[in-house]
Amino acid sequence: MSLLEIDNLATHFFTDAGVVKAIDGVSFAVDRGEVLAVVGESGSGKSVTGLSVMGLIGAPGRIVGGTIRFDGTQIANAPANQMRALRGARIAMIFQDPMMTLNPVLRIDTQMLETINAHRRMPHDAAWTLCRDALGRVGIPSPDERMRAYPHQFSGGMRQRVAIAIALLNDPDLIIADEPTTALDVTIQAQVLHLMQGLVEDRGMGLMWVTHDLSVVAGFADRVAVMYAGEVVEDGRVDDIITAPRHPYTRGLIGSVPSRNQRGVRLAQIPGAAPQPLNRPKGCRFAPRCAYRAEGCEVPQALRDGVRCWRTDALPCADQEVLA
Amino acid sequence: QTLTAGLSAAPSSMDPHFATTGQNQQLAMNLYDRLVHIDAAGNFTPGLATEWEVSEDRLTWTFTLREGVTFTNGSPFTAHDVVYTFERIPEVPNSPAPFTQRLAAISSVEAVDDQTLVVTTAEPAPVLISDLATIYIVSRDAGDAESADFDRGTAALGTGPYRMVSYSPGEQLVIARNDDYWGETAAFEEITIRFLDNAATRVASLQAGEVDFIDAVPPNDLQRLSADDGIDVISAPSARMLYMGVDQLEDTTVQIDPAVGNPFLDVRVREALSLGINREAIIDRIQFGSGAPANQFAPEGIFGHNPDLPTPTYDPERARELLAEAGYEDGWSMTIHGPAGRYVNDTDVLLAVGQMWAQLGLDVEVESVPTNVYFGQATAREFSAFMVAFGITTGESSLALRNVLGSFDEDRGWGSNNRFRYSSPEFDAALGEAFEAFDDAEREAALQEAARIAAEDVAVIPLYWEGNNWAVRANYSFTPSPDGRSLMTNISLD
Amino acid sequence: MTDITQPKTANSPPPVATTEAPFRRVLRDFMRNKVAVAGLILFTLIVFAAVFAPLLAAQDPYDLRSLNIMDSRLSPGEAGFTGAAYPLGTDGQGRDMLSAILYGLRISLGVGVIACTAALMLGLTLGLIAAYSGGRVDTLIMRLVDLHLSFPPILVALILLAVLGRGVDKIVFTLIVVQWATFARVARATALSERKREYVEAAESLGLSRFRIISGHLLPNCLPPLMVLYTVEIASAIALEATLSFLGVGLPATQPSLGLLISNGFQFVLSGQYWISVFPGLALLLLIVSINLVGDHLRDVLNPRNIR
Amino acid sequence: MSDLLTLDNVSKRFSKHIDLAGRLAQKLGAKVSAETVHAVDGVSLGIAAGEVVGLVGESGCGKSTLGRVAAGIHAPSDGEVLWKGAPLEAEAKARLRIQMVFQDPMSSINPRHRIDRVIGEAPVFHGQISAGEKDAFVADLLERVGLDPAYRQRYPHQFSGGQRQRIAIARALAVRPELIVCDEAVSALDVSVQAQVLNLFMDLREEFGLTYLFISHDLGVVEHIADRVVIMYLGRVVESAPVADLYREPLHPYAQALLAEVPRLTTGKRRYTPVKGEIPSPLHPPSGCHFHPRCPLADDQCRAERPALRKVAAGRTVACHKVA
Amino acid sequence: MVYIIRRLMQAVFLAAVMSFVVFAGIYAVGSPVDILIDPEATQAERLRLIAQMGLDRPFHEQYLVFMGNVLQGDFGNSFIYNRPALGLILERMPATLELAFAAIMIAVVLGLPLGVYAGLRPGSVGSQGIMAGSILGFSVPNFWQAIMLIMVFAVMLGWFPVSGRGEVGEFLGIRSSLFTLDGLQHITLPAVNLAIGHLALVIRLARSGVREVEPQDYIRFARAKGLSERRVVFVHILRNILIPIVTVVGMSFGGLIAFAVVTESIFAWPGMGKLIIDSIQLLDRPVVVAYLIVIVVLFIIINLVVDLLYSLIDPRIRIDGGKA
Ligand SMILES: Nc1ncnc2c1ncn2[C@@H]1O[C@H](COP(=O)(O)OP(=O)(O)OP(=O)(O)O)[C@@H](O)[C@H]1O
Ligand SMILES: Nc1ncnc2c1ncn2[C@@H]1O[C@H](COP(=O)(O)OP(=O)(O)OP(=O)(O)O)[C@@H](O)[C@H]1O
Ligand SMILES: [Mg+2]
Ligand SMILES: [Mg+2]
Ligand code: NI
Repeated sequence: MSLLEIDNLATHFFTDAGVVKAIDGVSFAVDRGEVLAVVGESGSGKSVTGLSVMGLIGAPGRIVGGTIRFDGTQIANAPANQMRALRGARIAMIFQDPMMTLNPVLRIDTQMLETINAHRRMPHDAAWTLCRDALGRVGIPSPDERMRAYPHQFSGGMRQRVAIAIALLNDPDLIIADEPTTALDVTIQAQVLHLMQGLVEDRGMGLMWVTHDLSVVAGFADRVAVMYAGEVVEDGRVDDIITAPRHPYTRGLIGSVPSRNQRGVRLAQIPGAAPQPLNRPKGCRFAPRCAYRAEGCEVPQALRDGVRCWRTDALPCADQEVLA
Repeated sequence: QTLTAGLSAAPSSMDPHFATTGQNQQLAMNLYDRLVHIDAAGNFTPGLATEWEVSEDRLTWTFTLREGVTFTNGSPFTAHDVVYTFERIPEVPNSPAPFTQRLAAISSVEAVDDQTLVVTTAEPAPVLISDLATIYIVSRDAGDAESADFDRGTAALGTGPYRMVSYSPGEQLVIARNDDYWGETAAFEEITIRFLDNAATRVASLQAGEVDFIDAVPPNDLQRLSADDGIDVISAPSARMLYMGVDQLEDTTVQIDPAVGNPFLDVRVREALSLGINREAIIDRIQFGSGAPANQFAPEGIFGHNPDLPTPTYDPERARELLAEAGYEDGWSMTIHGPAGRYVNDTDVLLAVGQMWAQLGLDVEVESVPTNVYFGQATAREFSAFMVAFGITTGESSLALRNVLGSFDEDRGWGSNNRFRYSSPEFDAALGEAFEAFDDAEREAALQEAARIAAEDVAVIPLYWEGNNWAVRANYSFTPSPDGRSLMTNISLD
Repeated sequence: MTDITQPKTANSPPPVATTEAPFRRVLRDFMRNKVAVAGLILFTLIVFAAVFAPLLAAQDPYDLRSLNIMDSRLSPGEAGFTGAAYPLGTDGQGRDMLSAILYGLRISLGVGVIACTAALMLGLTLGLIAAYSGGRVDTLIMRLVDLHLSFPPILVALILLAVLGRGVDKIVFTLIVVQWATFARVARATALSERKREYVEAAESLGLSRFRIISGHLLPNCLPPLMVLYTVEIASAIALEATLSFLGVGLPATQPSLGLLISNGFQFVLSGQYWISVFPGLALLLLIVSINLVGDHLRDVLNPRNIR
Repeated sequence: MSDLLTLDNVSKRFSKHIDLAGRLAQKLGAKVSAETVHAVDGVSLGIAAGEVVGLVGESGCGKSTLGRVAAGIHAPSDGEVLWKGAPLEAEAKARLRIQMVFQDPMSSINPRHRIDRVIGEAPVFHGQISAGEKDAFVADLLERVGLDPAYRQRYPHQFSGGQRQRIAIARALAVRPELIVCDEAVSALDVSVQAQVLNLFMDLREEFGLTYLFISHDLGVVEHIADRVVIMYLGRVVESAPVADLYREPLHPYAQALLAEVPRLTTGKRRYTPVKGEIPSPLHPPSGCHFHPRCPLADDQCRAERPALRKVAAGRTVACHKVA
Repeated sequence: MVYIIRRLMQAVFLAAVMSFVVFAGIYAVGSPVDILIDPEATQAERLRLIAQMGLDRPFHEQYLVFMGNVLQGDFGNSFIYNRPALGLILERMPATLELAFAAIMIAVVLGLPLGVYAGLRPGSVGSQGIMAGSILGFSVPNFWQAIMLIMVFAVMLGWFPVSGRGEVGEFLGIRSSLFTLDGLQHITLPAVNLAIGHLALVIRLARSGVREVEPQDYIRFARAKGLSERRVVFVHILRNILIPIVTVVGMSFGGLIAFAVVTESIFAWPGMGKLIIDSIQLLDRPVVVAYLIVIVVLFIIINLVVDLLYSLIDPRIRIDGGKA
């Protein structure tokens, strides 16, 4: 039994303009000590997936189908109290924009201490020490002073580390990281990746790492789930996916990464853009952009054997294709 | 027993010598006393002076002062206090309505002994007694008190029926019974006088039982308040006449096209305009029946009233005839002016006048000007036909006639309010006589004669005497006094 | 395979669902809210009534000859001296309340709209100039605005009107003086934030003229927040005018605005002739509420966060 | 030199001056100082005709500012910008030869103008085409950037991010520029769309013989498209080299660190060993070599002395005391 | 420091300009003597009064004399009350301040919860009711509300007194009618009257603030930490929406003092507002000018307090120099 198992999850937003099926058929699992990367382009439903697990989908959104099992318990649409007890204690989440994840008007210590107090009784001094140590562990210099600072006195990278420290305060079993490095510079991104790498190894917790950039997680994740238009289209071990992508979309994605191609050569590109969640294609959602589209693609595809493409075996050899 | 009263006008100062204005004087009356009183019939009665006599040459007045009277600080009342008071009055600075005029006739005052006061005038001054009836005697213990010291109460040393407890400018005055008062003991132990200048608020406060007495009841509320069992309404005519002044100085006048000339120079036109006004309708429709059609400044009961003058009746036909006779059958265009918010429903009255004149065939525009600008402009003679009022506060018509109708003459001090420049030698002569006569009957005849001349000349177009209205909670009663003031001493508990 | 490497196949139709112009989109979003639509309809009706007041009204309440004092204070529906009935009664002068309200709406609305439009133009011009020029011009204009805004409008108006006297022109002038600063400040703020947008820089690098950038590029983008402010300010101008009339400054007695009608009737409220004050009061209320409803919803619709 | 555009020792400072109140306070003994940001600090750079120069560096290092100075939007505080050897300032027409494409396709196009105005306004304004020719002109340009000319009556919000970026490119091309400054022109786009736009850039370069100053923080993108790469750190150029040389063997310690951190789509676990420290604030840059607080090689000389940009090999310049 | 000096400079400038404008304005309106003077007075008395008040001198002389005295703290005597103008105003200031304070309290104490509720549950019937009410509150002219309040609550129901300030209590050396039951009864209606418009404003601000802040990442993060909804709303959201509310409340405190003109005159509240309107009507120039100067000073103080509050609420804002 995995730490987190998501099966056929569907979360919809019931807006004035219509029902936005933000995610519709997301399945994957994260084990303890495992790093799962969820990769997909903007709007593919990565964040909504993460928030669904956290039970943080607010009106007008609702989980309308599928299951989320955390440590064996079904938590999709679980009562508010139950979720509140899990959040921050057993499942923690980190967000994309470090400028925005810390409340700008509250001191760091307030924001840290409240996380502890929300879940366990502890003398103030002990809690304070715990927080300070957590800051120290994520590499914030002179944590004692920094505890009393406000978020705006930190740089972006430091803020993201503070957020990570907060997420780790209650020793969670699972961390959901929603593009935590996207807004950071390369050198700072490396610092955060380095930190997370160490933490996962030391603590053996599960990590769900959401990103739109496959290369960020290439050397870091164990498994990858590729999302497209609200569903997981491919799921597998990271090396397999990079070397032998099986879904046409994954292939396109990998082909589009410039550094992998030779300089000056035209990049392989997927034509068009991802469909709007309000009017998605009926059958295979990638079909309109797919180079391998054929008759039979008009029906919805199921995730079979880690791929959501019935023609996967009929595709030409990946290496050839990329060089074409 | 206590009383809470709501008065429409707040005093500008609690210094009894600061201004002669009614709102100041009606409050001072509670705290200070005068040498001479005037009774309801207009006769002079003893106040702090028990008796007085005039010398043969009519220049020296000897007053015998009341004994055993003490000020609220315990010091006895003597002639020295009167001397102090008379000396203080010209010293009060910045007064917009000073008492100096009232003492102008006096050339010297002397305290012969504590109880005897001798006043000398330069010329025979028949009005001295009536002037002295308005002068409040303050203890010389006040020293060189400034007006502000009276507000604070430190200098408020009087011999009146009440003494001052506290005063907050613009908000309220609290007075308490003066147990040492020589006259009739005051009806209330304590009176709180609140200044409520918003009429609706005043009425609402009475209805809600927050105050027991209010003055200046807005006419539109009269009916409703009368219908209320818990409230009594008291109405009395006042000596304040509203009139339309029309420019009679030159051949042209500012608001009328020079080509038309100045129609007001023609007495027929003035008469026509007077006949064109439906005074009853104004009183009935706008003032809700409060007030009386006027034909002269002094209403009945005021010294100088001429009972023989007819009241102009509403007769638009005749008015149009007269206009035609004067050569104005097509009328003319003009703007008439009036103040906004100075008199009860003034703008409405002015609009009504405009309406009525429009119906005579004139092309009338009406402009009501904020009070603060209005009087300046009126004095600067920027209006051709305008509405003002004059209220008689001294009990006789002489000042009204002199200031409003006397020929404008700065040196002589006549016609200071004659903004429309009516000028008649006959009238001036008649009035002059009144000012010199020592004999009351003689003076009255002269004043009546002057009033007659003015009425015949249609010197002004009289509108109405404003009505005064008060309301009390039913267990109180109030007797209005002829001067129209809201005197606490006239209120009693049933 | 060819489609993968063929660059010009990006010609797929625009994936965005909305295909209308921004204005139509705003209109459609606006129409979605029934309350706001009701407000708009109400407002249109009021404007209509105000504009055509001379045709709709039975009487010209500004013409003294048509008034008869004997008809004063008739209750709604009561017949007057001449036999004609007054649907909403008459006031203390014998004015037909309905006619007076129609004419009053005309004045109130006219004063509000004219004053606000002028204030908007003035404020917008100064605000844009301040934002685009920066430096000393900006400082000067903004100091002036600050100076202005640190004074409560009602006080400024009271004093100004005390100096100027009464009259429609004077109150319009006063309202302009009172309101331009608000517009200038908002215009500058939006212009400043718009200025940072890259399309302005793009226009600069395309070598377009200064005037063209301000008027053709900045201006249209600064308008939405200003339009919202504009509606709200019209409402507040009308209310301010009413308050000033109530306090006895502002409009002449012969041309009563709604505020003046209310204030004239105020003295009759407690004495039972409620209609003299209540009907104009209701008219004023409906007018202001309808404007606010429109403005309020406009704000939601124009909120940039709602524009995707 | 045959450079198309030359930046000669160009600096750009942004300062907040002290007003009267500030001076008064100063007199009273308060510490008030004018704050000056040296966004660009003595940069010399030549761009040859037909060349693609990549400009990389971390956030806030002055890339955009340099781009704007190059495009003539900002006047330099110091130094000179030469267009074909003549000062750029003087020639209004020359400034049209340089156009910019910005990062955010949302804000870089006036949302209230139809596409035909967006593209056609400037050429008509400058009299390059007549108003009558506008329609055909715009249609032609749209076709060239891969958009259906039928869309020219639409508003920007009706297009996707990638399409908008094409519109922005068409707008720049409309005034027949020779040099295009692309400021993070593809950073906001999804990988698959980014590939489309990169391809477009390369095609247009060939078609029109364009020269690019290609600003990006994404080293992969720069590697793919640029001929020569310039690396900036805190307002200064630290290294400039042909792309192949640089990626094979970076010389400046900062360049080395940067390239080491680039996420790459490779298989196998990878250890992140980031440079320590944060990017300093440009308000208070470190003394001497700006990089010294983070540099493993730093010594006293680095702390005290600003290293000059030296030529170390053909086409390679470096600003470091420690590079032989 | 700089900030305070700047503020002081502004204040002095403002006061000087205002005093001149008002002085000149009232001079232009006319002479108060014409209103004040007793109709029975003679020309000699009139001239004497004019001379005593110094109104016979040329304008510039009057102004210079006045300003000279002002610099010595003497604003001159009221023409009407014949007392020092400043004293007259200061005497009445407490009543106005207490009224404005009570109104602000009502507006905030009622408005904040209502607005937050409406913001958190945008669609609910309750919140739509609140918003409808707030539009109404916004729309009904102040004086009209006052009349209605008196009609209903004082005359018809008799719950509250119609007018006046009631008994004044003393507490900690401050004399205010807020400290006595009678005083509280008296202040209720006028305070409510004054508050309604601002109540509506606070509701709107709170609502839009909540709608703005709620979707922010840091609120999500707070929820993700497992905090109780109460803490999220009352600590995280509330603190962040306070800024605009404090601004507006601060600004409107000044407005309240001014708008008290209407309320005070209807409820016979013995404050400055009633005084000023009488003074303007009677052209009591010293009082009007002194009043304006007092108001300027009040405004400066209020602004200072608001700015201090800012830096308490929002650590990002430093007193001297806007956003950090
Ligand atoms: N509150 C909401 N109301 C309506 N639609 C929503 C809401 N939140 C998300 N969506 C829609 O759900 C879809 C998925 O959004 P999501 O934020 O999960 O994308 P993402 O993969 O995280 O993208 P990005 O990389 O941009 O963060 C989007 O199309 C978005 O429009
Ligand atoms: N108009 C301006 N006023 C003041 N400072 C500015 C201005 N423009 C830029 N700066 C400052 O100059 C420095 C360099 O900014 P620039 O935008 O050039 O950096 P960048 O390298 O483009 O960063 P990014 O990758 O975030 O776009 C920054 O510290 C910035 O704060
Ligand atoms: Mg996301
Ligand atoms: Mg940049
Ligand atoms: Ni093919």
